[in-house]
Amino acid sequence: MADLQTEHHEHEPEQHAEDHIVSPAVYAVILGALLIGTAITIAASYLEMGPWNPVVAIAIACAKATLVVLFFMHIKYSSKLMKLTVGAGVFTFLILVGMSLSDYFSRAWGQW
Amino acid sequence: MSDSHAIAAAGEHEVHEEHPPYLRHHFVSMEQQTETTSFGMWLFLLTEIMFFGGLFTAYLIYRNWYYPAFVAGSHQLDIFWGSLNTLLLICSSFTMAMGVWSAETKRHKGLVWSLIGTLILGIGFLGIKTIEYTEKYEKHHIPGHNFDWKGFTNPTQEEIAKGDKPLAPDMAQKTEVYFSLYFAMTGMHALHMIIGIALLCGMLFKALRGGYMDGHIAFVENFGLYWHFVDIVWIFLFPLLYLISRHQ
Amino acid sequence: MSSTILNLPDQSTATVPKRNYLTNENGLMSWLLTGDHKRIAILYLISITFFFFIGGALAGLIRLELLTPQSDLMASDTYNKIFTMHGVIMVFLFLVPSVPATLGNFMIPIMVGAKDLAFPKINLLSWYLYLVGGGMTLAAMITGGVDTGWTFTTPMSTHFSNTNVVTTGLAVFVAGFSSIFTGLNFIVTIHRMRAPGMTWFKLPLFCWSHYAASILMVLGTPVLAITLVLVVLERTIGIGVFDPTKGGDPILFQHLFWFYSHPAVYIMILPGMGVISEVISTFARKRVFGYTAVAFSSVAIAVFGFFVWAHHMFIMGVSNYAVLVFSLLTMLVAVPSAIKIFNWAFTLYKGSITFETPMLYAFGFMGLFTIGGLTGVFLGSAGTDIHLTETYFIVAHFHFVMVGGMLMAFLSGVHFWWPKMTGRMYPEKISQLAAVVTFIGFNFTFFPQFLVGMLGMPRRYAAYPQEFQVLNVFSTAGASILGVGYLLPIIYLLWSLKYGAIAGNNPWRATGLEWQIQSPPLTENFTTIPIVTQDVYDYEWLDAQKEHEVTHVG
Amino acid sequence: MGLSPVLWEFLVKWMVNFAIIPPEASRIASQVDALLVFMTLVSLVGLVLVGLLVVGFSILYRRERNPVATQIEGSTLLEATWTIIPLGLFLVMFVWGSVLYFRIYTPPPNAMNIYVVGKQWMWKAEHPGGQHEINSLHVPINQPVQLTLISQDVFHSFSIPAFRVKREAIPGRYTTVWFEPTQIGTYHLFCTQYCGTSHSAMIGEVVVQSAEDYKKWLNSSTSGTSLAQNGERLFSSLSCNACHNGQPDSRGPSLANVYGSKLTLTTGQPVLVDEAYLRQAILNPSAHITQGYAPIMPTYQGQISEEGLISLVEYIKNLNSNYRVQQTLNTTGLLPEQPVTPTGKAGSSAQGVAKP
Repeated sequence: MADLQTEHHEHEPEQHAEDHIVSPAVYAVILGALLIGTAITIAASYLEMGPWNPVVAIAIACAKATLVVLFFMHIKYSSKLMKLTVGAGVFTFLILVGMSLSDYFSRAWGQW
Repeated sequence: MSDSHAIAAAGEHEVHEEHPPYLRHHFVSMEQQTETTSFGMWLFLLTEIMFFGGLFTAYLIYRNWYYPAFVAGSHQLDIFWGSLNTLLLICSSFTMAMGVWSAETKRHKGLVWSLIGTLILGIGFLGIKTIEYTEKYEKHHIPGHNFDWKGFTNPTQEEIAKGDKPLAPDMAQKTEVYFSLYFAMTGMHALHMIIGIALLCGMLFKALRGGYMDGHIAFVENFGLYWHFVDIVWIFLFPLLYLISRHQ
Repeated sequence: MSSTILNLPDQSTATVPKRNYLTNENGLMSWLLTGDHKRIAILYLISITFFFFIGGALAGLIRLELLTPQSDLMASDTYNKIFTMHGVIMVFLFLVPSVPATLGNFMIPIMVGAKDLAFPKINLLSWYLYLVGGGMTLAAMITGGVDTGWTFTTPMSTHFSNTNVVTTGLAVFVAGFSSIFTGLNFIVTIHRMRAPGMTWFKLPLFCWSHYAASILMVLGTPVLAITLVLVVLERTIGIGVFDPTKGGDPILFQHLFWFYSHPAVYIMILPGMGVISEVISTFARKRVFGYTAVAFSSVAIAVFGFFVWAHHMFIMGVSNYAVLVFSLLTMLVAVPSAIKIFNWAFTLYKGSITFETPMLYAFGFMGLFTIGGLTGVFLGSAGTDIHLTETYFIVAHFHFVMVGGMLMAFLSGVHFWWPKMTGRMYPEKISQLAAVVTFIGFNFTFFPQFLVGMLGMPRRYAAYPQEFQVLNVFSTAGASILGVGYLLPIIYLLWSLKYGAIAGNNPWRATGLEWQIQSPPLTENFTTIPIVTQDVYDYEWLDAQKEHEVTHVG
Repeated sequence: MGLSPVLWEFLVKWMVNFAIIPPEASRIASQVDALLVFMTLVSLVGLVLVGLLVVGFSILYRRERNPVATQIEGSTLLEATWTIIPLGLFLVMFVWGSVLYFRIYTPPPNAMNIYVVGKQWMWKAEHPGGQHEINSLHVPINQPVQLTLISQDVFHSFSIPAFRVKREAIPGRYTTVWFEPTQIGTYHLFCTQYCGTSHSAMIGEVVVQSAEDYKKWLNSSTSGTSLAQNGERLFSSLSCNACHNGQPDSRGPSLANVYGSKLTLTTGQPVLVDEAYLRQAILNPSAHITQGYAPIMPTYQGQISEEGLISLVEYIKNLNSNYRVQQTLNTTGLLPEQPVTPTGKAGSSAQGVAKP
């Protein structure tokens, strides 16, 4: 694994997005970050933070997922279309979860 | 998305003359083909996001309704196995990324070893999952006719020492909802792992025979995307299922 | 000036080109293993027609049973199974794939100037999945049927029905993946496979509406899939996600089910709207009025389509505040449809209109879809929804949209592109007759249902109070006319395969890329990849091209 | 060509009974119909407009008359017009419809309550006085009636077209709907949510009677035990009174006057005690523990039928209200006390009905 340098191409990133090769060094850093994230999640779950416990857990999970998407899945180096595609997926997911939950949470409104 | 990929397009004959071996007939250039397949893979991953989305919605609603049951159910899971599995899966994601890199840079040995590593880690994950499922089976925590919630109304001394409180019977019954979701979510995830491992075996077989060294690595790249996606799902499942209120 | 634009080559000399996608290879295997989007489209066309007639026959049985107030033709159990199968087959095996998998599959690659869809093998896989889903549905039907209604309402489907829910649920699951793969293919193709010069705003509106529908297919269908998996698991193993006795919430099933099944309505209607845009433009010889508005209204429908699902649940005990939000959003999603209707109407303005069969169907679509859409507003407004939902009013409403809208659009499209697909023309007079018969039969069948629904007759009733009988008799009488209207095309279209006039490249003198190549097209569609310089719906360019066109007959 | 006699008979029947809408037999019906008429008119105008445009343009610009089309790009002004006008109309319908929705589902405080249990395949109505009916519902005229609906098995939907009201009966949860009948007569009662084999047989009739007739009906169909009395029996046979006895040292909170009050749960969450809360608290007590009490109540899931639950809820609702105390021994006077409505008419008639 000699080639630790990220290979940059002369082309426009838009056009030749797929050609970008991420170096193993980046992958190793991400791996480290993910492992640290896991450790923090586990540690955080043993702390008493009241309503913040799930928030912290989800926030760390989101951060980890973002790292995986950006680097392992090369979205950072991909075209706008790809970024938009991922965004659309997350958006629709949030619609499903958010709007369903809105019904459940608002059912109790006016009941107290 | 620009139209740049096609601007240089010319007549059929011209294209056919310089036809790379893996270029399908309906693409103008290799580059267009690679971009296209990876875009297609991403769209497929979007459907996967929504597929798990239904489960996450259900999870969030019931967690809110039956929080004590979710805490008690979650405490039945072994945090050691869960953490180890997270570790395995993250490492397998790394080895897979290395596999893609090896393929990109045409390192045959690197690719083979990365794939073997990914395979071993993936199988390890499933092995641990089997251990956990077996334990659930023995404890009658698999939802359905054999489900037994009585244990949650009077936890063992050991469990009480760890901070578990006895649940009222009506709440103890709701642990079945927790375990239904646990098995639906981890089961769907494990199913994706099994499919992934099957594909991985095929890919490894081809790599051993010298495949993917000619620059046509779309399959490796797209499988990588799939594998990372499965990893991401687990990144969310782990805190949601294993780490509910561990501080109690 | 003649009253037709039909422009057929000299029949004494013209021939169907020897080399085309149909003759390229022979033998059954060349069809079953084909990667050619045109052949797959034909395979789809045959299979969805098959399922359409099964679904139609079931509809006929339903109408026959409803001729009398008593449940005398069949037991109510049988009736329940029949309307369930009618719904499952028509929704999942006919309407969802109807235009996209046949006409879309055939035309989209050609319209964008590509040789094939992006993933031909996945396209073929999608057809096989469709067949598996269809086969499982038929198997479920033959081995005892299923009686949950196509909505698989829990806990009816999970605990109280003792019919083949599992088989049918899995069938829909499999058919759903067929639809996901079709949609995925379209999105990728439209993004990535456009010919040089084919910018987004030179895409025919048919592509835009398919693009919008595909977004819904890709993002909506998986939610249905997981929901059905949970239903199957609940039924087989006994997990407790939707089961109220175990603490589950049956309303959650409704949320998840309608998250797909409301966008599914747009999956069904959007491609039909695309057909109408093409047809109206062609037969008015005019660019579609407000092209951009029509294009973006398709995308708006797709996006807003995801925000309105709970309007199916107004009386089901969702929160009052959710009702407000979803009702408001429902009103908003009605606007893009209104925009489309007016834009189509104004496309006719200062056009040069002729009335060939596809145009007659398109006019039928506009009228019926307007009624269907406006009655949708009755149901989107929460207060009136209470009275009208779950009655025949809603049955009439969605049949106006689905049958009056989508089926009219489908038939319009089939008649429009038939010469391109087969190289032959169908007999014009009888096809115009069929269009008129269908329109009349349709109104006779479904308009009385609005009235009987307004009076409160509930849907899915095998027996009903005496006073609703007259309107039901009207409806059944209309259905028999409608049946004739649907049988006629099958007969003359099959006849035309052998005896129809030679169509030539561009019988309608339409502007789409698909009309600039030979009919039927070559397997690779284009001899040279086109470089698009003309605008979309550019009739002036077309008229200037006349000479050039003739030289291209393959 | 003579018309067949059967067909003729049909047409005559249809002409004679022709109706676009069912009878307007409730207070809300005419309001719903007003919106329906408005929507129908708007739809007709829209349809006629589209029809005129299509037919008009087809005549004016058919190929014989206009051989060459004039290419028009579009018109922002026109498009804005047909975006904004429909949007405005739809928003009017939205506001109007939402107002109606809230009216239909918000019962007035003086509504009398009747419980309705849906099961495959019948409706069982339970009047507070202990009258049971199957597939029929007797209600007095000019008296707001609230229905508390629940299903024992699958989804059902309680629909009275003549009243323009409809509500799903959901398994495991109370839903409510109300109406005020304004016309004496017999009306259809349907189950509109598909519920299995005999879905279409799950129909019945709603009988709207004058106050006097209703009183007679109440007296003639009483089972001898009111719901609350039945609930009282259950209350003691299930030993509820062992804890919920109102003693200072009791292990459960006192249930007197608990209905309609606002409690704070152990979670700190405030709740309003209504029928749905009472039912939930019996079946899933641990999630409904009043602040200051230990979570020791067992669940009664599976031990009480929906009818039994209704009796218990009705008993607790009326427990230790002054009215109830006075009437303890009276077998039929167990309807909840009706506050007098501003008009004084509706409320007093129901009271009169309730008293023997």
